[in-house]
Amino acid sequence: MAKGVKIALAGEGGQGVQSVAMILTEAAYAMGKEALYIPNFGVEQRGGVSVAFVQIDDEKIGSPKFKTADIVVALSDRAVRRTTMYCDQETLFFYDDNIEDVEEDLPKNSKKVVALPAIKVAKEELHPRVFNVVVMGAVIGATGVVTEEKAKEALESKLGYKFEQNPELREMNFKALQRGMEIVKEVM
Amino acid sequence: MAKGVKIALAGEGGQGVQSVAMILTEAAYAMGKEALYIPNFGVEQRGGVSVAFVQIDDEKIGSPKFKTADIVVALSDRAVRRTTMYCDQETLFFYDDNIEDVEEDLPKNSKKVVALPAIKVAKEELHPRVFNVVVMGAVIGATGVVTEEKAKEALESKLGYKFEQNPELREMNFKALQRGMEIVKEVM
Amino acid sequence: MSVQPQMPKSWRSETKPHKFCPGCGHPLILKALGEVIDELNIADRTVFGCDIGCSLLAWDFFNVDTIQTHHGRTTPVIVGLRRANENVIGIAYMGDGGGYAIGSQHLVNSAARDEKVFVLLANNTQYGMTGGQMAPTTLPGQKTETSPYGRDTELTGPPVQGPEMVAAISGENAYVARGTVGNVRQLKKFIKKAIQNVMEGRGFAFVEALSLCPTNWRTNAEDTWKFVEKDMATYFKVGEIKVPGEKKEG
Amino acid sequence: MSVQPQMPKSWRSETKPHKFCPGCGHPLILKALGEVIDELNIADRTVFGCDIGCSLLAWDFFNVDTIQTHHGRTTPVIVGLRRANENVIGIAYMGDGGGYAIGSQHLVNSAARDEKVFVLLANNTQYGMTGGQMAPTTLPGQKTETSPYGRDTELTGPPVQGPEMVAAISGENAYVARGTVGNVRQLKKFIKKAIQNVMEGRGFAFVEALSLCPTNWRTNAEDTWKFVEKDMATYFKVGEIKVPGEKKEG
Amino acid sequence: MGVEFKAVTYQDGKGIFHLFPGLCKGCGLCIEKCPVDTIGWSDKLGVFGTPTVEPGHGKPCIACKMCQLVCPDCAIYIEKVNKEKAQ
Amino acid sequence: MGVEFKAVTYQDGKGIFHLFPGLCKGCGLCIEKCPVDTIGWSDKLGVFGTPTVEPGHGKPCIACKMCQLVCPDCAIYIEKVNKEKAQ
Amino acid sequence: MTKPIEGEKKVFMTGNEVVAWAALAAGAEIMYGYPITPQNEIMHYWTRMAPKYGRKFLQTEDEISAGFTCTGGVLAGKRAFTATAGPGNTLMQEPMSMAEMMRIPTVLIVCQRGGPSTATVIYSQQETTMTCYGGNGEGFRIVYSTATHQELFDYTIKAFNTAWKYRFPTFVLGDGYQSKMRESLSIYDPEARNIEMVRAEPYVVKGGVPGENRDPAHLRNTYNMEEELYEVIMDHAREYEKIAPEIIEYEEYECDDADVLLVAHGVVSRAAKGAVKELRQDGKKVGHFKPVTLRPFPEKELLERAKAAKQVIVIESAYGQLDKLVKSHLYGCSTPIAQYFRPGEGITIEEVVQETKKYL
Amino acid sequence: MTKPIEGEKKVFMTGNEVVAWAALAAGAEIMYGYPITPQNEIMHYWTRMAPKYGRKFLQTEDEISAGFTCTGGVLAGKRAFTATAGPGNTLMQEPMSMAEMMRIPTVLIVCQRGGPSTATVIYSQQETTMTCYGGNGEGFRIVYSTATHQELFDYTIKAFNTAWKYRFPTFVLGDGYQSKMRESLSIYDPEARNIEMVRAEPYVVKGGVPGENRDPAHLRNTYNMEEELYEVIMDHAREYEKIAPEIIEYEEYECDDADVLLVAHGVVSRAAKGAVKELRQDGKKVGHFKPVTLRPFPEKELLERAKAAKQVIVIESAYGQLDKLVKSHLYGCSTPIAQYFRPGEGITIEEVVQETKKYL
Ligand SMILES: Cc1ncc(C[n+]2csc(CCOP(=O)(O)OP(=O)(O)O)c2C)c(N)n1
Ligand SMILES: Cc1ncc(C[n+]2csc(CCOP(=O)(O)OP(=O)(O)O)c2C)c(N)n1
Ligand code: SF4
Ligand code: SF4
Ligand code: SF4
Ligand code: SF4
Ligand code: SF4
Ligand code: SF4
Ligand SMILES: [Mg+2]
Ligand SMILES: [Mg+2]
Repeated sequence: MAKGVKIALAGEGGQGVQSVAMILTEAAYAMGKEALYIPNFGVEQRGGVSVAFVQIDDEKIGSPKFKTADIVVALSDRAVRRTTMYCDQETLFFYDDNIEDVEEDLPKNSKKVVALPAIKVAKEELHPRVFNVVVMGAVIGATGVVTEEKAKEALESKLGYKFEQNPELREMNFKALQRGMEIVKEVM
Repeated sequence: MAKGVKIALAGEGGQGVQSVAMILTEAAYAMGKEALYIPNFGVEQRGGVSVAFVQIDDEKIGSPKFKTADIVVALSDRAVRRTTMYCDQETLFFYDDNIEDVEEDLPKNSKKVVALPAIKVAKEELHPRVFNVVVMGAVIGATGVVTEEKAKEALESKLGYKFEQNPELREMNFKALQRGMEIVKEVM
Repeated sequence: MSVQPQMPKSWRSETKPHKFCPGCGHPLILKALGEVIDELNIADRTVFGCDIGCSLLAWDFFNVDTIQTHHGRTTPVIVGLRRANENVIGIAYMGDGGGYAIGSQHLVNSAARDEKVFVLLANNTQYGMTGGQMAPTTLPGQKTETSPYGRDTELTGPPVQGPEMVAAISGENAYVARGTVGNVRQLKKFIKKAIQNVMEGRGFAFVEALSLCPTNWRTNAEDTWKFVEKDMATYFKVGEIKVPGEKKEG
Repeated sequence: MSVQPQMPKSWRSETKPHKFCPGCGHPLILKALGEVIDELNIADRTVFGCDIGCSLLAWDFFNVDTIQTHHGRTTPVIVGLRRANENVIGIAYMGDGGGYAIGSQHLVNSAARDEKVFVLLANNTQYGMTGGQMAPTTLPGQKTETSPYGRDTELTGPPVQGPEMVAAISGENAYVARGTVGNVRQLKKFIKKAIQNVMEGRGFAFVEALSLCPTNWRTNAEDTWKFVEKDMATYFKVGEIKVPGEKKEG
Repeated sequence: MGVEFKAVTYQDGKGIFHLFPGLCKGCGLCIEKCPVDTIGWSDKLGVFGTPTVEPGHGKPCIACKMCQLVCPDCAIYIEKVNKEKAQ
Repeated sequence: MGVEFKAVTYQDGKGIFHLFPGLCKGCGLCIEKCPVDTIGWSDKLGVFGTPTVEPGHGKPCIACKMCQLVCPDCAIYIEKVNKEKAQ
Repeated sequence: MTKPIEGEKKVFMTGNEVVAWAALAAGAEIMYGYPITPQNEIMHYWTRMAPKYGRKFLQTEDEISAGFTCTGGVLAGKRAFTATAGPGNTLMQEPMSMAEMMRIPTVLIVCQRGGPSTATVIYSQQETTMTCYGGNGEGFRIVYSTATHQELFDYTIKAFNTAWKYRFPTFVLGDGYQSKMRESLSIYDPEARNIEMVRAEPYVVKGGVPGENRDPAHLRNTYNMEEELYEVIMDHAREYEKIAPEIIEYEEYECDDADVLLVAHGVVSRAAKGAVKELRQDGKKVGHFKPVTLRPFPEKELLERAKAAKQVIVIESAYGQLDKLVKSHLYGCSTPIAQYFRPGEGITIEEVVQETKKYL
Repeated sequence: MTKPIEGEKKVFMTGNEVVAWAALAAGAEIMYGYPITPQNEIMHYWTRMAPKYGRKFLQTEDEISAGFTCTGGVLAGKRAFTATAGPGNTLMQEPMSMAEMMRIPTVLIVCQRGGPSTATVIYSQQETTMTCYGGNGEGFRIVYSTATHQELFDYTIKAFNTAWKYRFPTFVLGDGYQSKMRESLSIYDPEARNIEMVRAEPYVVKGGVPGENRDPAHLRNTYNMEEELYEVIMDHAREYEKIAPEIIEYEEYECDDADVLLVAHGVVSRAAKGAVKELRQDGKKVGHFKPVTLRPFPEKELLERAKAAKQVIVIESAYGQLDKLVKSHLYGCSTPIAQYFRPGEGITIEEVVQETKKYL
């Protein structure tokens, strides 16, 4: 069996990790793969770190959560601290290079720890709002779980109503996706 | 072991069968015997047939209810119908001879079915109110489970406050007890 | 057929005499209710719900479909039924314990949601079925099995004003009144208006009826009437409290 | 020590920033409450109970003994505590769902029994913690997760008038008021009088505070204020409703 | 449909007083409410073996039907004498 | 006892405006309530990584303390200039 | 009015959405509910979709009321349902005990969360005992435990049919993971699959005038004498036991020659199945038995497998709730039973593999 | 203030009266309650007697409130208790699940009545499962099942001590027969028997100013992450299992050489004992095992007896509630277990004799 991919995405409430998880799994589903996505949630409506657990596979997926991920993406200092528990020596750990004072907290034993310039790229080249799409691009670039095309379709189906009103937005999102795929190649 | 006595008493709400059960068991307890008394009760506060299950023994008593009684006393037509279920071939069945239209419903297989003139005696010789004490006398007369003396003491302790106000009442109750013991001898 | 008792047609004679104690107020309320059901000719689409409390003794009382529910839960059962079938005239019948204590969240929220059901509550100032404990409606100083030295309002508050509370929480389409078995004709009028309020889909309806419980009050007939007409009347004001678009009678 | 935030002394700084959302009304109410606790100097004998609802996020909020209970059950826990120890100043803090829906029987019966406890209720017109469902207090036409097409008062009644209901059911020693986070100074005054009412053993105390929930209202700061000060104010009248032996402010 | 109850019928003043012993539980509520105090205890026993009631203990019945109204068991039926039919 | 929070201090009109970024969640409630509209968004980020606030965006502060009063997070402390002490 | 689902459709959605669609497809006419995480979105989807198909909704004041209003809806002859979790499920036991006594075919979707008490809003299998045997009764209930979104859909539809066919309160036992996760499944119009939809019938107001041309319905749950009650309960017991074989469902995975038998229900069975898959690749004789119905329990079927195995391991996100069920139903079997309990916590394939290896 | 009981006293009274006296003797300071048959007279006696000894009473609006006010009383550091039955016990599960989670030593007297639902007000053993395992929890509770008035008195006193010693909610499981019947027993001042009375302590308002000279008490039952909850529950589980051997109680009657072992609890064990007595007179090797604690269950002790026997018979006034307990705890034993179930009905010596003879 082709071993599936397990991804844990974590960030602050507004950083859009749940949207990334959703679009990724929608894209995988559209490709005929099996996908399972479960958000973490607690009693607070806002304030906690938001984590998304994503699995994509060719076969039916087993338990919805997992002990350790193939890829962990952490987008804030708290997210870094929260997600090291999902790492082992097989894990690829991404975090944004904009996050300060987390050197101490980065996973010690994981396969690779990669600082992504996602915030920077989004801010400088595009718009801070599409930061999460850059991240998604990076994940896709690193894993190839979904094709760029299907990711675009999923973006379209999720944000299409916004794209209608503002076609520039479509451009910007697609660009963000591409740039994400590129930067991950650069830094790895 | 001396087999204990099982008694089921049944009547209409106002007929005082629970008082009889209480006084009987109090008397037995005072004599150092083991006694257990449990009333039946349902959802209605009034209206149902009132049944008292009494056991008196030299040893600790087992289950609080029993399938069949040694003595059943039924004081109304509904009580007769309700209590035949507690009879077997060992059962002595008492009912008041004043009850009409129950010939059909009397237990067929019990050891003996005895019509007691308790209502008549109470009405004609004493006062309708002490009807239940006549019945109690009859039970004592038939079984000897408690002595007349202890029964009187139990009556005293239960009704003493009334006897204080009206000493004639004491006389009447004691008389009723005696007459009960007598009539049971006469009819059996 | 020889001369027969003047029972409401909706009373089920096969189950009479009923299961209530001698002198109980419940059947007086149910007589008024039965007559209203007859007059409005709604036996075929009425569902009568009775609570646990002495009201349960009415589980086979009427020639009307009847659901005997749990203590305090008659209101939601009838509400659920009426929501599912709007043709039904749903009547939830209960005691003061069922309505104001254990079922009070259902009473106030059904009133607040303006459910189209009629809640009829017999106030006998205590818990009849369980043998006479204190209820929210117990009068100051009244002795019950759980206020053996008399209700102390310092410790347990004053008697609950149920219809007044329902009036405060319900919308303007609700009908709210307090009647008494001491005035059965008036009580019947209130019940009729209440049922009409739900029949016409106008809004929630609530009638509290001051009732009798000689068994637990340990009263003779004279004192029974006295208790409801004097003692209870001091604390519970009889009359209409809320009448959609109409002047109240009080 | 450098300049520090002006938190009430009874706030526990170790647990700040607190767990409420940005712009939430709960902490505004708790600021008023904290200042009153400071002013009355009662932190040592106050027990703060918080419900399930966003109020639970205050379980470690104060330097005051705190019990986080079940949804709707804070009132009975605090009542039970106060009955067992009359020296305690018991505060039951909850949302509109906890107080008017699932816990309404406790609220009305505690009020009716004149329990010497203070119930403080944050009305944010919906169920905040569970993500914004309809509550008894939801405004007509307001969209929530379970009234996605706007609350239809025909189907679900008008918004519940909680303090008015409590006033109707409570005795004359109860203190009842409605404040708003739009007027924190007044709210604080109401809270103080409420606590004094129970401190002095006079009677029950209830304050509803109109609150903010930008997260579920999906409002920006401007609309948040507008919703509480315009929309909510239309249905919920701010002021004192019952003041033992005193003129009300309203 | 339904069951039949046997009545004991009394005439008193303007009223024909039908009492159904199979229904009367002897609560006495009617006695207290009769404006002319004509109702009193009877020797006849009711359904619970307790005394039933009868008219004729006070001033003549005025057929006001108050007793019928307040009887929780529908054990009384009052007919007005002038409306009387042969039974 | 307790923890310490770092303030960013601004002076504007009659007010010394202490803002605690470790407490400010960027809700904006204070902005709306300032009678002179002096409060606006700052570049400095708060505890949730969202912008905090600062004075100086409108008419000068009148030290009415409204912003302090309505801040759900006690993230603002206003001192009056004339009461100012050296810190 | 068009059908909510025409034919068959592949979708990717959350479990709560699945339940709402299934209830619509099953012809549920009214939902009663009170918010609680992780059940909320069932109501959210229902309130959005139901009006389009003439279905109704009532949000009640608490779960007690949600349960009792639901019995009212059923008594009116409607396919009525409710959904809850955790402390809400605890409260729901009062109305469900009435439904059990009066044979009212309510349908209740349980989305288990952590326990006891408020605990967490997330996930657990700690409502197993309560859902099967809660209240002051004997557990004459039907409980389907689901593991996948497909099962959630299938058994939610089935629950309505089972309930109305046998007239015992029927439960779909899910959990917070299933509620909140997204995965793919096929949703369908049951008719398109020739599923027989059992007719709902009113218990009251059935036409005609009571006392004139029909007897009134006099429904009760209270009896005066213990003998009466005994007869009622024994009637229910006999009927329950009679129909149990028709209702029982279970799933076996690689059980045929299994030396180690993993028993798990609900979402945990996915981890068990995954572990078996993995261990079988290593040539280990491991199998998985999943009871789908926890009430009635597939006793005979499990017994056969357990007897043939050398070791049984009960795996659950609770502290022995399934374990008690298994042990009491397997009494007499001598195969040792080991336990892997993670109360309130998810269980992964990795853990199960690791745990199972201890017995290989 | 004088003591409610000086020294020791022989009395003849109802079980409800026994409980009220026992609570007084145990130093219970406050009772919270809501009326329900057959429990009422506990409150009636308590309200009459309590004021004489400075004890308090609160009648609440329902059992949910009785349970939660009771937790409040306990948190105030008082020996507080409540009593209920049937549907009231069902409702009580919500507060008891909180007590379980927060380790609040409430004492609850259960006077079992018929079930499910309202059923009867009389008697049954149908609240066994619920009292042991009710609510959305794991049953970390202590349950004493009593058979005689003497036990009712002894274990009501003990319940307060066990509760406060171990801080798990503690239950005395009686029934309507015990509530309403009169028999003789000795009541006593526990001190006169040198029974150690475990001190109650406040959880809140313990003196001092929180935040100044002590930490505030921050008591909660809600957790944000499943890992946190798991740890809390496992802590409780470990502690519960550690103390279980100290708590377990049972009674054996003629078990030594018994071929047929009658297992019964509560009042039914009297019939079992009576039957053994009778059958032993006929020379039959019959014995009776009575678990006094149903939670924790005397598993090892029963297992030993059951293994030695040729036949076990579980006898109960319920439809398999004790049976499930027995079977799950005896798993692995191969002695056949037969059942005699009389849900909601009393069981007499005669019946047990007759039933037992089938296996002799
Ligand atoms: C949940 C529950 N709690 C308690 C009871 C016991 N109970 C039965 S009737 C009743 C009181 C009834 O009083 P009320 O509602 O005033 O009716 P009444 O009998 O006075 O007419 C109680 C407490 C019950 N059946 N169920
Ligand atoms: C018995 C029970 N039912 C439902 C819930 C789920 N629940 C948690 S918080 C909440 C609503 C809270 O709303 P409200 O009381 O208004 O407080 P808010 O969050 O709006 O401040 C609900 C329904 C629960 N925890 N327990
Ligand atoms: S106990 Fe009271 S309320 Fe109940 S039936 Fe008897 S008189 Fe009526
Ligand atoms: S959801 Fe609403 S009420 Fe709850 S913390 Fe957030 S803003 Fe406040
Ligand atoms: S009809 Fe009137 S006057 Fe005649 S007996 Fe009845 S109450 Fe008395
Ligand atoms: S009121 Fe009715 S039941 Fe009572 S005594 Fe009079 S006739 Fe008989
Ligand atoms: S009100 Fe407070 S938290 Fe909100 S933006 Fe202003 S300073 Fe920040
Ligand atoms: S003190 Fe007043 S004027 Fe100054 S910034 Fe704050 S709100 Fe504005
Ligand atoms: Mg009452
Ligand atoms: Mg709210």
